[in-house]
Amino acid sequence: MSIAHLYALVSVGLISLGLYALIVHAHLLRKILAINVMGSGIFLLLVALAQRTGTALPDPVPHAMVITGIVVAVSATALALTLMLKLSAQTGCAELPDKEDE
Amino acid sequence: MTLIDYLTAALLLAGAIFFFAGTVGLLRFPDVYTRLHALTKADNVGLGLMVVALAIQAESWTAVGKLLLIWLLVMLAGASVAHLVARGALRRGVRPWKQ
Amino acid sequence: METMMVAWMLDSLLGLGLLWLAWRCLACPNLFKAIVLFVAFGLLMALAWVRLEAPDVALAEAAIGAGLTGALLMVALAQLQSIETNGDAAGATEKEERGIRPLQWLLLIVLPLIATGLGYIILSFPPDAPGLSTAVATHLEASGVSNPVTAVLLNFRGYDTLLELIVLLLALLGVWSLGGTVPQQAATPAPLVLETLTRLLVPVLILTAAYLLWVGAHAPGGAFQAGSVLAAAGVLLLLIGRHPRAALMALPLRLILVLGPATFLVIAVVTMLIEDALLKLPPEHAGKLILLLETTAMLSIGATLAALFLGGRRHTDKEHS
Amino acid sequence: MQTLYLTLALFLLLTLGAGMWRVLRGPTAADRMLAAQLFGTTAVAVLLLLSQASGNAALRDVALVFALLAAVTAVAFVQRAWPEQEQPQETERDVD
Repeated sequence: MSIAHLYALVSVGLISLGLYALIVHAHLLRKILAINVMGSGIFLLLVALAQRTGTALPDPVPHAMVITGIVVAVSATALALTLMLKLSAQTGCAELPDKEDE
Repeated sequence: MTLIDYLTAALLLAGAIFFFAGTVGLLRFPDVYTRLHALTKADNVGLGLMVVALAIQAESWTAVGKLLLIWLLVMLAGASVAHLVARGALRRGVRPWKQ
Repeated sequence: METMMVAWMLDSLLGLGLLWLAWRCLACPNLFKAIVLFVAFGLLMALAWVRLEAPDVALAEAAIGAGLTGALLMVALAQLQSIETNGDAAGATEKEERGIRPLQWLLLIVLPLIATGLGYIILSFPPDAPGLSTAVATHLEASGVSNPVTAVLLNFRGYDTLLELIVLLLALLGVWSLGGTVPQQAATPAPLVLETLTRLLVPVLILTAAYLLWVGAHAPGGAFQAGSVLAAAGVLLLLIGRHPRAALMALPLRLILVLGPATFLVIAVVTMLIEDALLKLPPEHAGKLILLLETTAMLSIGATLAALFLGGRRHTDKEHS
Repeated sequence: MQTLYLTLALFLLLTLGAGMWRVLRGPTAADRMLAAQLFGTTAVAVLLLLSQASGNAALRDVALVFALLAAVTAVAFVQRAWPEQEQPQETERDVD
């Protein structure tokens, strides 16, 4: 075990938590948060694995990918929030219809 | 450890105590206003002591300047937010706690 | 040795804290609380990047996580609640959870299996894998900058950044094409303290953005971090009710929005013609070209993120006003 | 000295965890926001300590960005997301 492995395992936990919440919760804002947690988990995995270079300097390529990823994630979140608001303005409800309930 | 190091350690510990006190206050005080009071101690004094401690270890004057700038900015933000939250809470009729 | 142990405890605590925050954020019934927990989660993420020796990523996370994400989510929640009070349906409150459904049982069985598998795979990775770090290090000399992450972003894999800028633009077009979602509640006039705070902070934010852009050549920093800091300045101004004049929202804003991608495209085409490869910057001019690309990208990123925060085109829409 | 820096960073992280209780309990939205504000300050202190421990001066820039943006979320809350009547929010079912 090294620090890289520790954080990589944490990232697996984050991805699982995010995936579970994404599927289980009906409220769209919660789903958006879940996707963000999942995304953070994936970024953490990339950066953690980038540390295993054996030298003092970690691999810069995953770092660059994660930086673009963070900015893309926030803009995707903004788009998702707008979609959610549009939906709830039209249907009065920020949840997807749940078939099981009907 | 040199004398400077001991001084740094003492100041850092004092700063940590203020952070601890701030957290205890945040947890134990009875209402928003008193919690604000506890919070700003950590902002101003806790971080301030730590900044001073690290500044005497800093490698250059620009580093000292940056540390002081960070402290000033945190104080500015902390003071403004404390004022805004207290004002908002009063306007919304949150009663200050009385014995 | 003691240092190692304390470092291990620090990392373990950070990892556990991240997992716990993510769990509470996704499981607690109150949405406002979930958002505050998510902001705290972002803070801890930034600390995790620092522990993983990724200060560039930590800067980006600090700028986005502390500034934009929280503000975006807060405002969205407030708008949801205003929809709820205007309409009759429950927009902002979650329905009560109804027991554990079959799907959840299935997930609770399958997900741990997947997680265990993933964990096993990760632990079986070789402890050392140089990846592309040696390739980057050997070509760093010719890239025009000495920060490897900036070299990757703007030179070696410049096409990533080009496409990323276009994705940002597409997200904004998506938001705009949805139009205004809810009538913006008239912003309460900002208290004097807030005005003063903004007046003090905005110039410092702009200076910091310029500083981050400049140090990006040799130290952590660069266009993305600087752009996010600029966007935070814009968000602050929007929050205290300083909307840009309609005249500025039309053509000038659009020009700034496309400035970054357009510069990138022009340089891509020119390098294609001269060097026969997309975005292969000639080493003798690479430093200057990267500075040009970063400056324009910073302006576009800042403007796009602030415009995303502003949301639909209520302020320019003639037919709705 | 390095051990001291890291130990203090660990200690601050622990106080941060304790402060989380206030976010969970509320009772009002303002209380939660205050706790988040304290987290920001604590994170700045942790970053400065880590910067000193690792000798990486660039981490001070991260702390600087945190300090600058500490107010943005709180301002968004005060200006937009604070409900007009502050009802003590939901009774806490998930105290843990």
